[in-house]
Amino acid sequence: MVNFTQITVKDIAKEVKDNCLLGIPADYSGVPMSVTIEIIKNKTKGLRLYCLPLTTIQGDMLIGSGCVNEIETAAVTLGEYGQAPRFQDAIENSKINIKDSTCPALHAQLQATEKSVPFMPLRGILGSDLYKNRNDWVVIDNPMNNSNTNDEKIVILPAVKLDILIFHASKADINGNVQIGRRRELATLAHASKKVYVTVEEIVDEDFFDSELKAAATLPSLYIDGISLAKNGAWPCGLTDYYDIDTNEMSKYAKAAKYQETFDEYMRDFILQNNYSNI
Amino acid sequence: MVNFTQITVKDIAKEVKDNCLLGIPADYSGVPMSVTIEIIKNKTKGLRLYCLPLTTIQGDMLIGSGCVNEIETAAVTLGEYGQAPRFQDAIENSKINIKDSTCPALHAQLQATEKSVPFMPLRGILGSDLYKNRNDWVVIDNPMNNSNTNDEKIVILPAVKLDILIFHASKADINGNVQIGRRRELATLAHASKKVYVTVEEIVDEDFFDSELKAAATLPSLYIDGISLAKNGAWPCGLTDYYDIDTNEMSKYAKAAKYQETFDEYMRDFILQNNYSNI
Amino acid sequence: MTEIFQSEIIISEISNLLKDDKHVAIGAASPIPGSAALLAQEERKNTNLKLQVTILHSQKFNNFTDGSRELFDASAQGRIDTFFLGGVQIDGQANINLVGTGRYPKLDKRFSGSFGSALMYFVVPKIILFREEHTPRTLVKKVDFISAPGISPPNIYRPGGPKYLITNKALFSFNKKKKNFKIEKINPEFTLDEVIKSTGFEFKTNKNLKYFTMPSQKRIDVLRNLIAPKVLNFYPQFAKKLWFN
Amino acid sequence: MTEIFQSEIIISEISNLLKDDKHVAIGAASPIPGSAALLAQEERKNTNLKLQVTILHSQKFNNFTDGSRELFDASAQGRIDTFFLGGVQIDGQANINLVGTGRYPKLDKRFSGSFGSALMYFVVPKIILFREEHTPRTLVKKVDFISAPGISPPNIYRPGGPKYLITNKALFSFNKKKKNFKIEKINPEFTLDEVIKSTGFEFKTNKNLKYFTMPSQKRIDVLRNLIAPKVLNFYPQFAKKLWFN
Repeated sequence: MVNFTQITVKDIAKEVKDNCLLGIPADYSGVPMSVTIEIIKNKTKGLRLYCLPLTTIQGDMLIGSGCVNEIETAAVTLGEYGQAPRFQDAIENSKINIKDSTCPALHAQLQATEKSVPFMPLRGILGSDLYKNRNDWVVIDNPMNNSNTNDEKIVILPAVKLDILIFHASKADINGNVQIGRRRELATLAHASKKVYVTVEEIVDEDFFDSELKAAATLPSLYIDGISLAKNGAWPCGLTDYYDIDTNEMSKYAKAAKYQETFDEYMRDFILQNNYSNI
Repeated sequence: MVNFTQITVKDIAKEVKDNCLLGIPADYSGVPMSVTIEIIKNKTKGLRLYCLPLTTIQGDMLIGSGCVNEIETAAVTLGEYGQAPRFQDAIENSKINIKDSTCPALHAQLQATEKSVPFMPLRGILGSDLYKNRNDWVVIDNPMNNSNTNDEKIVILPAVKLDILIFHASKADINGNVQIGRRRELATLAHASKKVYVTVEEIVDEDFFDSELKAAATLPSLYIDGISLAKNGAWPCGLTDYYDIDTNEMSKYAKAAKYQETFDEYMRDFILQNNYSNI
Repeated sequence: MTEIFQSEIIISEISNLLKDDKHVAIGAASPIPGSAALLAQEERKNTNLKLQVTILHSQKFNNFTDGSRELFDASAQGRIDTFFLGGVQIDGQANINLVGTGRYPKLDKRFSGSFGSALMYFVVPKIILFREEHTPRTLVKKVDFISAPGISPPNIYRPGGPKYLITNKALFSFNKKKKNFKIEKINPEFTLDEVIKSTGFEFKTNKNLKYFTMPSQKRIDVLRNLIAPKVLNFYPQFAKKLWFN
Repeated sequence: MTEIFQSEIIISEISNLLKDDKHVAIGAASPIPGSAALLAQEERKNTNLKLQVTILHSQKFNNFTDGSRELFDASAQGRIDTFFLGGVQIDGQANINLVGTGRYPKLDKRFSGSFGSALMYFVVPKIILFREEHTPRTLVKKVDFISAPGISPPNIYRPGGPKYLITNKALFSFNKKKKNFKIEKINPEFTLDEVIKSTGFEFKTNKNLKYFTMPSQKRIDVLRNLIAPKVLNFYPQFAKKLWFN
């Protein structure tokens, strides 16, 4: 029926090797929760998370489950459900390393890789303690004469290439193209990743490139290494046009994650009664 | 009927002031030919054309009509219809200045403005005579340690902000959002322009943001200063999903443009019997 | 007259600060600023000066189509007039701390992180600092960690910066040259002395000190009937607690 | 056997050069390379090694969705295996000139311009230089203007570069270390001496010099029946002249 080899959520989780640099989409970009559970079940270790630009429950769960060694992010939060407790605990007790960043820097570092240039300049940042704690960021004198700011100092950020990106999306077509809509940060993430895996709600019997409108909303298959069907694959996070965030489950998680013991208990249940099909 | 003030093609042409830096879309991005004719009728002078990344009949006509002082481009060509004769003549006889460039540099200079950074790095270019003739391009030592190339030299390009961008598109909605489909270079152009005017084939009675799919193909009204209806506004160039390039007219132009006299004659007719409505 | 909630008064005050704006953007976790912006938009609907409101966490009120970097790009281009930033701590030089308290990186109490503040604070002309809690714990002499600095030397590109700070007790303006806050309005439930005692930094007082303006019944009606249902869509927890419980 | 056109033989030869590729991209004004890539794609349709072909000037064969910069970004990312470049002049060190002849900037004869060559030539692993006209005017000792250099010093990032040069008279390979071309195949209508005389630069000859391979009848059928109609869509002038007149 489809012109590509469909894989499973478990197959995708197996591609997430210990110590790899894993791309993490924001809560609005399609959080691959079904794969996250499998990664946790695999007891994957030493992950380095690169968030574009933040993470919510996905990052907090991975951290609480001991899968994470380092995180580069502009924020970890449960949004309306409060702070991210396992993240807080991990930082306050030095269990993981953190590269504190700011949203546009996380974008720019991937855009550098997208263009295969070694660095990107970015304004702002100077005077922030973020800069003091990043030895991979460099300040230079603006070498251009086109600035109105005399003797301008500007930060340059290194290109970052991800080992692997996983995200959840609404639809794939029969040729393995994926609909991302306005979530164009997923294109930047994919362009900057060595491997890209996607879970989708459905695979539809058409080619998105047959319509100019649909083509415009598509991440082409040429950037994608594998696709798995995963109904409710973002749950308890939401997915545009499919389902809203599950407020009950999020409240339940936020409460449980306050302590490691109650988190562990929650995770045991969560893994057992998970809501995803097509694993 | 619409929630924005519709203007005319003549109104748009009046916004193109003598000596301004004008953004020129490629032949596949929606060439605003109806406005181009009005610019020529206005005898606008001293234009500096910034092509992303090339121009065909639009640039050649403007040059042949004496409207242009300088052009920054990766190419001027009539494609399958041969070289661009008025451009060739202008260069061979030093009638205009040229900043010879290469496609990715023209993109990167606008992306710098899009991010409000003073410059963008770009690989390649070194060893090319393009570099020798650009005193706005600078070579630096790569300040990052993340490159596998020892003592790497890299070119940095200045941010370029356009005074005005004009392009032709298929549809605007009632709130002045414009459908650009996959032609995302138009978004980069718009983000990097002080003023943006668009001609469209039709204005449709809907809001593109009511559909996630249509939203993904949209340039939002917040970047747009004025919209005019112009049926066949790209003619004799083509417009995706609307009409193909007019091969007869292009052949006729290519032949006429060989000499200034025959070009002038052609232009007199072209202006008189122009095929655009809603001027 | 119906009872007016504290949050509604602050929404109303913030709304007044947006009066000359063309485009206000609302970032993560900002239900009160979001409500204020939508209120201002609604009240200007039939005037010549329309207000564009972009709420990042909403589908409907987000007119960006270039992915999540567009907010930062558009702001850097100068297309956003007002943006809101909060802070675990805010100090007298308008430095903000979104990262945590204690000694970085092993903090006593870690918070979410700096979000886009380290660029937005530099490029958006009118940054409104908003923190409901007004205590010596939140408004401090010196922040423990600078997520984004309140002021910058002249060799740093900085068209933007702090203009106001609003809390549940007072509204301050920030003077870039003098590098200090001045109190402009006070919540009538507090005295100036109480505000001074709950503020960890020194600020300039104001001879013309005004009280927070009570929103008119008309404004409250607009807020509750037209704005609240919109807010429910993208800040459900907040809206339910304030208006729909 | 039906008459086989010169252009079809070159299409067939180019098609053979693409055999291990996964993704071939075709830029502006390249009908012969475009036809060759579509031919290779068709012939591999039922194998495990599918060929992706991106033709920029086509709607249907363009799978990019990030605007016209995506070709350059994807190439710089190493995702394009083969790209084609032409040249008003090509010299013995594989420097190419797309700008014009004479002394820049006031040239004797101006051509279109350098297009994306100044990046593509550096980053795409297999660049095939293609110029039908094989005369001392096109293949020169030294180009008048270097749009993109054939070789670069070690401190320049350069994973890509010239691999082949094909004309209507011969196929050459390029040796990056020795910085020279070697002839690999010759059009049977010409002698090696004739090729030497029509080439403005010195090249290495080849003991195993082969002739251009005549395409099989099957390949010609595929080309004329399946590929030609596709090409008509995006290179109408070329396709009409060759196949539909």
